[in-house]
Amino acid sequence: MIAVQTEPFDPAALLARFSAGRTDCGAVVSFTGLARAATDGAEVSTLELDAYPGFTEAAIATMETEARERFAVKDLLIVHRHGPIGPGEAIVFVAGAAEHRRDAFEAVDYLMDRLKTQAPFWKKETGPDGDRWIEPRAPDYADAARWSPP
Amino acid sequence: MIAVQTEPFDPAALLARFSAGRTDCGAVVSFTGLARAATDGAEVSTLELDAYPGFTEAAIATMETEARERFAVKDLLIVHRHGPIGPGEAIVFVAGAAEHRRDAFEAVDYLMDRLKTQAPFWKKETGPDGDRWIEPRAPDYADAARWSPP
Amino acid sequence: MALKVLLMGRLRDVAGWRERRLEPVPATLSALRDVLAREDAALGEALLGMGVQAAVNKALTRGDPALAAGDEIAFLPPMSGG
Amino acid sequence: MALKVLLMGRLRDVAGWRERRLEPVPATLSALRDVLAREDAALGEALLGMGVQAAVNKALTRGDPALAAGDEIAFLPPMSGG
Repeated sequence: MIAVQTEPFDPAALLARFSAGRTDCGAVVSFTGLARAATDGAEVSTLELDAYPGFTEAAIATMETEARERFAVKDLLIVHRHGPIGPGEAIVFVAGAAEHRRDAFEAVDYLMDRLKTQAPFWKKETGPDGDRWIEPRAPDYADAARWSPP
Repeated sequence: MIAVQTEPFDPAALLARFSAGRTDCGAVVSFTGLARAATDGAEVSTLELDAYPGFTEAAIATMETEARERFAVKDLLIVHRHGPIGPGEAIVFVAGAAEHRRDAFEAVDYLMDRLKTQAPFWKKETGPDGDRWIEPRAPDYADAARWSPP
Repeated sequence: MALKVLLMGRLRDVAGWRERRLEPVPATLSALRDVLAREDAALGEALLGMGVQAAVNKALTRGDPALAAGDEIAFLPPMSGG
Repeated sequence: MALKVLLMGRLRDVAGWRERRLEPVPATLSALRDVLAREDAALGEALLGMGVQAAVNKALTRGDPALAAGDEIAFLPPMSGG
């Protein structure tokens, strides 16, 4: 399941709902991406993400489908926020449930690499030193290149 | 922080507490290990873990220290249950917080590999077909061997 | 019917707009880029910048597709979620 | 003072006990194994099984350490958490 929304969300509540009643899965892995109060020493008061409605959801749905084909997961959840986000708030939550832990770890790791480099969002940090647009870092591209092409 | 306990715990509540107020970390990864209702097709009614009080906590504390030395994490949490555990209940919860996601992923992945092959617990599954002791599987040893010696 | 043109991310700051209707409809994507560049050289340069992609009707495009009235064209700088 | 001997995991099922005090105190770990094996051949064999380790006073041990009154010896089959 995927959700792209401007409303804040609670990663713990998402994990509780995602894990509830799973007696067929030994492993649940979750990733929570939080907005930081500073990047490379520069204070950040707000992070603002733009999405491209329709296009963004479709791209993330494709990533989820490809992750399900690639890894033996029973279930996946991706929740991604856009709009203005304050420091300490959750930007993204990805969870994977699998019978064995390696599939759960790899599916979540893979989805985060894809999201970081290919999810249609554009991020601007606003702080006392002005605005700056954030694009993927070199390690993000290197991480994404670890996975073979689909 | 580590806890070894017989009391059930709520992974979502642990994640909420672990993530609260983090404005210095972009990434929180969690792993929840759940008791399955069946292993290799054989029904499991109860999983029972024995610990060796004192020895078990010390071994897990060493693993946590080594993970902190190995990865750039801001914080780690390991909660491990022992005693009888019913299907769908959480056995272990590991969380890692880091500035960048790779460190958080690797620290939690590493700790799970260590816990699966080296944490002083002994596991017995009880089901309609009798009892069986569970020891690490070949993939568990292979996973643990991915990490260089300390 | 006009063309709908969308700018995302830093292209919005460069151009000072996010969305506009354009008439007459340029024949191709490269012709559209030329029209925009003639009006605003800085935007024209930004549209050719590293990693900027285009989507026609919400599908990423390569090459130089023909455009038609009613199409929605979006210019997308490097994407980054998470 | 006696020796305290603990069995973990499947060794408990083999022996039918989890903990006992042993007197007189065998001089070494291998002497302790011999004493236990003379009483219970199945346990003796299990103690030499693949991956069974011993801890003296809650520290893993290798080789054949000397034992003293008051020591706590635990025999540990392959461990598995998580």
